[in-house]
Amino acid sequence: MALVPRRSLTSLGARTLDLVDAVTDLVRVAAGTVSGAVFTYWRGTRPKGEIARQMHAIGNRSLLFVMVTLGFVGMVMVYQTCLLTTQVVDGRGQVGAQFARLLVLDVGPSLTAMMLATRVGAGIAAEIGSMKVTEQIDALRMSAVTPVDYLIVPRFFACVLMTVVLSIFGMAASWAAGGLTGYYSFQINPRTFFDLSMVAPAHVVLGMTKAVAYGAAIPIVAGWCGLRARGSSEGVGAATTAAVIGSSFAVIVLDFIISAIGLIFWGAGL
Amino acid sequence: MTAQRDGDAGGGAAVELQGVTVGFVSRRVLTGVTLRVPRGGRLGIIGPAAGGKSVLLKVIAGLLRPDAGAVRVLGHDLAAAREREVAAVRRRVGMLFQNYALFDFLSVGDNVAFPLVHGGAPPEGIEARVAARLRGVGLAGSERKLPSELSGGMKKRVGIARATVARPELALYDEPTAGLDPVTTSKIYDLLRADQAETGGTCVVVSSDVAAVAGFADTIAMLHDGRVRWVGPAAALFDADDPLVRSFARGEEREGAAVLARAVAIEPPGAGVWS
Amino acid sequence: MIALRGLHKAFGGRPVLAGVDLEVSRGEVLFVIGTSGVGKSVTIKHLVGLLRVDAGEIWLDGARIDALPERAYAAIRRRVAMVFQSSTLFDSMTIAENVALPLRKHGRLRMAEALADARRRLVEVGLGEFADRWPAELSDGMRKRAAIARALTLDPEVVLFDEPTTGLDPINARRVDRLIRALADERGVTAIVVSHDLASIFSTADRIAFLYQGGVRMCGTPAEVQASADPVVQQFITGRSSGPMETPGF
Amino acid sequence: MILQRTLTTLGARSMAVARDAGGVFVLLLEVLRSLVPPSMDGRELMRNLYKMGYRSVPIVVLTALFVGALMVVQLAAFVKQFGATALVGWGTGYAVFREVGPILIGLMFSGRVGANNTAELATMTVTDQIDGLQALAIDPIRYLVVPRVLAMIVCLVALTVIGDLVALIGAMAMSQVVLDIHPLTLWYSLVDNLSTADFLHGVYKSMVFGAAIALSSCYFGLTVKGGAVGVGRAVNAAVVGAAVSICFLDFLMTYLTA
Repeated sequence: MALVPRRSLTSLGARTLDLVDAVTDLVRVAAGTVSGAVFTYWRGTRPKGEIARQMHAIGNRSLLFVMVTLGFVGMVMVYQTCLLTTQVVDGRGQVGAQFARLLVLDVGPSLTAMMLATRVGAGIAAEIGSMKVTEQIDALRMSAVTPVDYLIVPRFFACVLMTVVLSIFGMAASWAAGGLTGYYSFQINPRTFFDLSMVAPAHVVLGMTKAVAYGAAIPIVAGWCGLRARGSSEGVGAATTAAVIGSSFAVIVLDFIISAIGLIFWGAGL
Repeated sequence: MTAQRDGDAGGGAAVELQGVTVGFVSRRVLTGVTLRVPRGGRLGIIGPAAGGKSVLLKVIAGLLRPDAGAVRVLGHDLAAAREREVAAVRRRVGMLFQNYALFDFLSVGDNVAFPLVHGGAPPEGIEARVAARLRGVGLAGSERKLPSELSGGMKKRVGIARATVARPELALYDEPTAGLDPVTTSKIYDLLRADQAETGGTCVVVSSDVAAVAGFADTIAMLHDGRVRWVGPAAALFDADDPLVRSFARGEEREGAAVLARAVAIEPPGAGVWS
Repeated sequence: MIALRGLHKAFGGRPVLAGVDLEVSRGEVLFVIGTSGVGKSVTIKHLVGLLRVDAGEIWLDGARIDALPERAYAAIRRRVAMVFQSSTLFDSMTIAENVALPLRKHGRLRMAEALADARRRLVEVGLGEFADRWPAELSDGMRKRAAIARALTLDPEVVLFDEPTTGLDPINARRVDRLIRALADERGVTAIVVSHDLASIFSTADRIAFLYQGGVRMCGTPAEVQASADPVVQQFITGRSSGPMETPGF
Repeated sequence: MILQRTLTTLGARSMAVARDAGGVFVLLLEVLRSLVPPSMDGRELMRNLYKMGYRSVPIVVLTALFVGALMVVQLAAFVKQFGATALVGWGTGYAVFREVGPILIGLMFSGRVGANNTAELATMTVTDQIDGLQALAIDPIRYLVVPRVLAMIVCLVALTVIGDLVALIGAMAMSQVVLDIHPLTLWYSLVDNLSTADFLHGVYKSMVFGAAIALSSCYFGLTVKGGAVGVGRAVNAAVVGAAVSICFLDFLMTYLTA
């Protein structure tokens, strides 16, 4: 009689425990990564040039992807805005400056990071996850090596740096594509379009803060998902999916939080 | 002579397990396992699939902590030790994983050198030791290859080379011959025997190939349902008093069916955080 | 019934099969044996069109089948079933649903009928009480038997087994052996079994083909193989580590 | 020298991209051909609808809520500066319905469902389950791919509609808090300035995105090579392919329908 509620209670309890366990793990990975990066980085015996290799894997191999997608988004945004502004009053002169502001403040870093969350997040989780299920993580521990230090910390450094760099490239691609769209479809003079007068230093600071935060979040979330992979190859697939969703979601939440903080501190000055 | 090394009070035992119990979420994997392996001994662990053999090996390696019971390995209590102390013990233990667990981003040479590099060995001697070890397993000169270029039997031997390069006092082998043909199987066991003769260390082998492991080990333990069902000299295995053990070893159906009449519950796949 | 003539197959320029000739008659249990990586699985995958020959001929009941288009293989695959090394049960279905799938797709049965039929077939392989479990919940031996039950649903004339006992403990291995033997003896099914498990080879085979260095080194009854004077064959069947045999993995 | 090497790399990479794009196109043709006598495994379709649609609702709702609120945060400084409170609803609605909603929900869907689907199919491929299907004389395209493509299109459209509405709720809540604009003001600004066509534009987009995600994820799942590592690589390629095609198709559709 009391079987059903008890069963659902047990399953609820088990789920809560799982969640608590997962969150504890995330905190542990994040703390391990940050402390490994700040305090003990130079003590480890990591293979030489590991950070450079990760920077290549994360940066160079995402460059084309980021520039293409951001370029298309730039085209679409400028196209839409021009359509709108020409409908009401002719505000085409303002479009470029507004676009630059939005690009620096939000769209550049956030969209770049969304793209990196899919590509880099998936890559890191797949790599670490497949190491987990093939017991390579245990093999590391057998040699008294800490997996977080050995695997996540170099990716952390590389990803923070590369997210900032790729954001800048992405912004440039987006801006250029937007300018071309404006010129060919709406006859906006490039000199009018490429106008930085509405970009304040505060915008740059805020945008770059976002890039750094995203760059830090992606490897931590993805590495955490990879280390939690269980079972066989399907476990790796699940970890990869979780990493893509988790790091994309982390990007959106961080964007919201940092934007809100910016709004509170700078207010209408933004 | 070797028994008192490193404050070893275990009376010459390399591994001593006392009432070890391990449970995952809702399922007991090991229940009250008590085992003792003397230094220089060769223990073979057999038993039906998912009977807890690999988990037991990971407990001995200090990769898993038991929920209850005492684990003394090379004189250290691993169940109570802090992670740093366990890591120090692990440096004296070598392990071959079931699917080799070679680092696929490192070359064969770097894989074998890994325990030396991270075990604080002087860098100048490493290259020579790796070359010597690879020669020992019959893979001389393949330092620069990547694991993905090797066949299963070769990967196994690289795994053995990596597990034994630091001359561990305790070597753990998880299914060293699974899926290999009979000739390759006996070549692998020849290799393990030669290694042990050279280092005088202790060996623990988990295998489902009962006949082959019985030919290698001096003592056999059978795990069934997470408990030690039988321990004895390898020679006595096929005539054990316990009918279940005997028929399992011989592959007879009648009593052995009891071993199988038990489904193994594993967590449902894909239960991730976000799904 | 089945004939392979001069089968050649290379992967990435590396020849694996270099002229395999093999004949199998109806109702026979033929074991294809040899070291790991010698091309045993490759050989049988050709029979159901999962791999295509580089050169050579494959005949099934007097019809040549190696050059058929992909669509035409559907008819052959209903007559020739295959049990893979990893049991290839679909993770997203229960055991009974797995077995019911081919019945539903080809037998045009309704779900309920197909499931009932599937349960009956699972009882035959001793898995009656596990019909509603997920594949991940079963042991390797059980999965293997469920995969065999699924392969048998379309009542094939030929069943190909790829290492059916590898990774199984002795009891499960002998169970699978008996199942194969029973198929041949009671239903007249032809079985081609790839294996290097000595115990099952000699307890189950009618005939044994020993594959070595891309060709069939020897083919004969278990007694003939055991009596063979060929040192390579002798080394393999005794499992000695020293001898003339070249093991590519070692 | 460097130029030559760059050109070679670029050439090789464009060849790979062209091959994958061609593969996806061939898969599309095969799917269409499989629809000619319209037969489909109903159970597989229902299973996928449940798994892809129903189970994605929480993450889509969360994302949309944040995105709606974020749109307002972005606009806030601007609105305060010019006092253009009447335009918040219009600006948010226009952006969410036509662009941000379909794109972001599409990307999320690709991350959760597309990636999961690639992983599932890739696992089936590397564990020989696809060979197993063929050995049972069952056509993998008809049995596995067709129901998935259909399910993904239906699910993404439904999720985009849900997401649009939730994003508006997020925007309303945020503008009440930050800008002190009453939700109804926002609502009127929206219905006065936007037409059904704006809403439908996003729905059409999500339909196309759904097909693109489905084809990309099935293609990379079925063509995987090389064990567990290969599965990871396939998932990676599938989400990247889906993201690029979403941005590209978005551009095309915006441009063509203008």
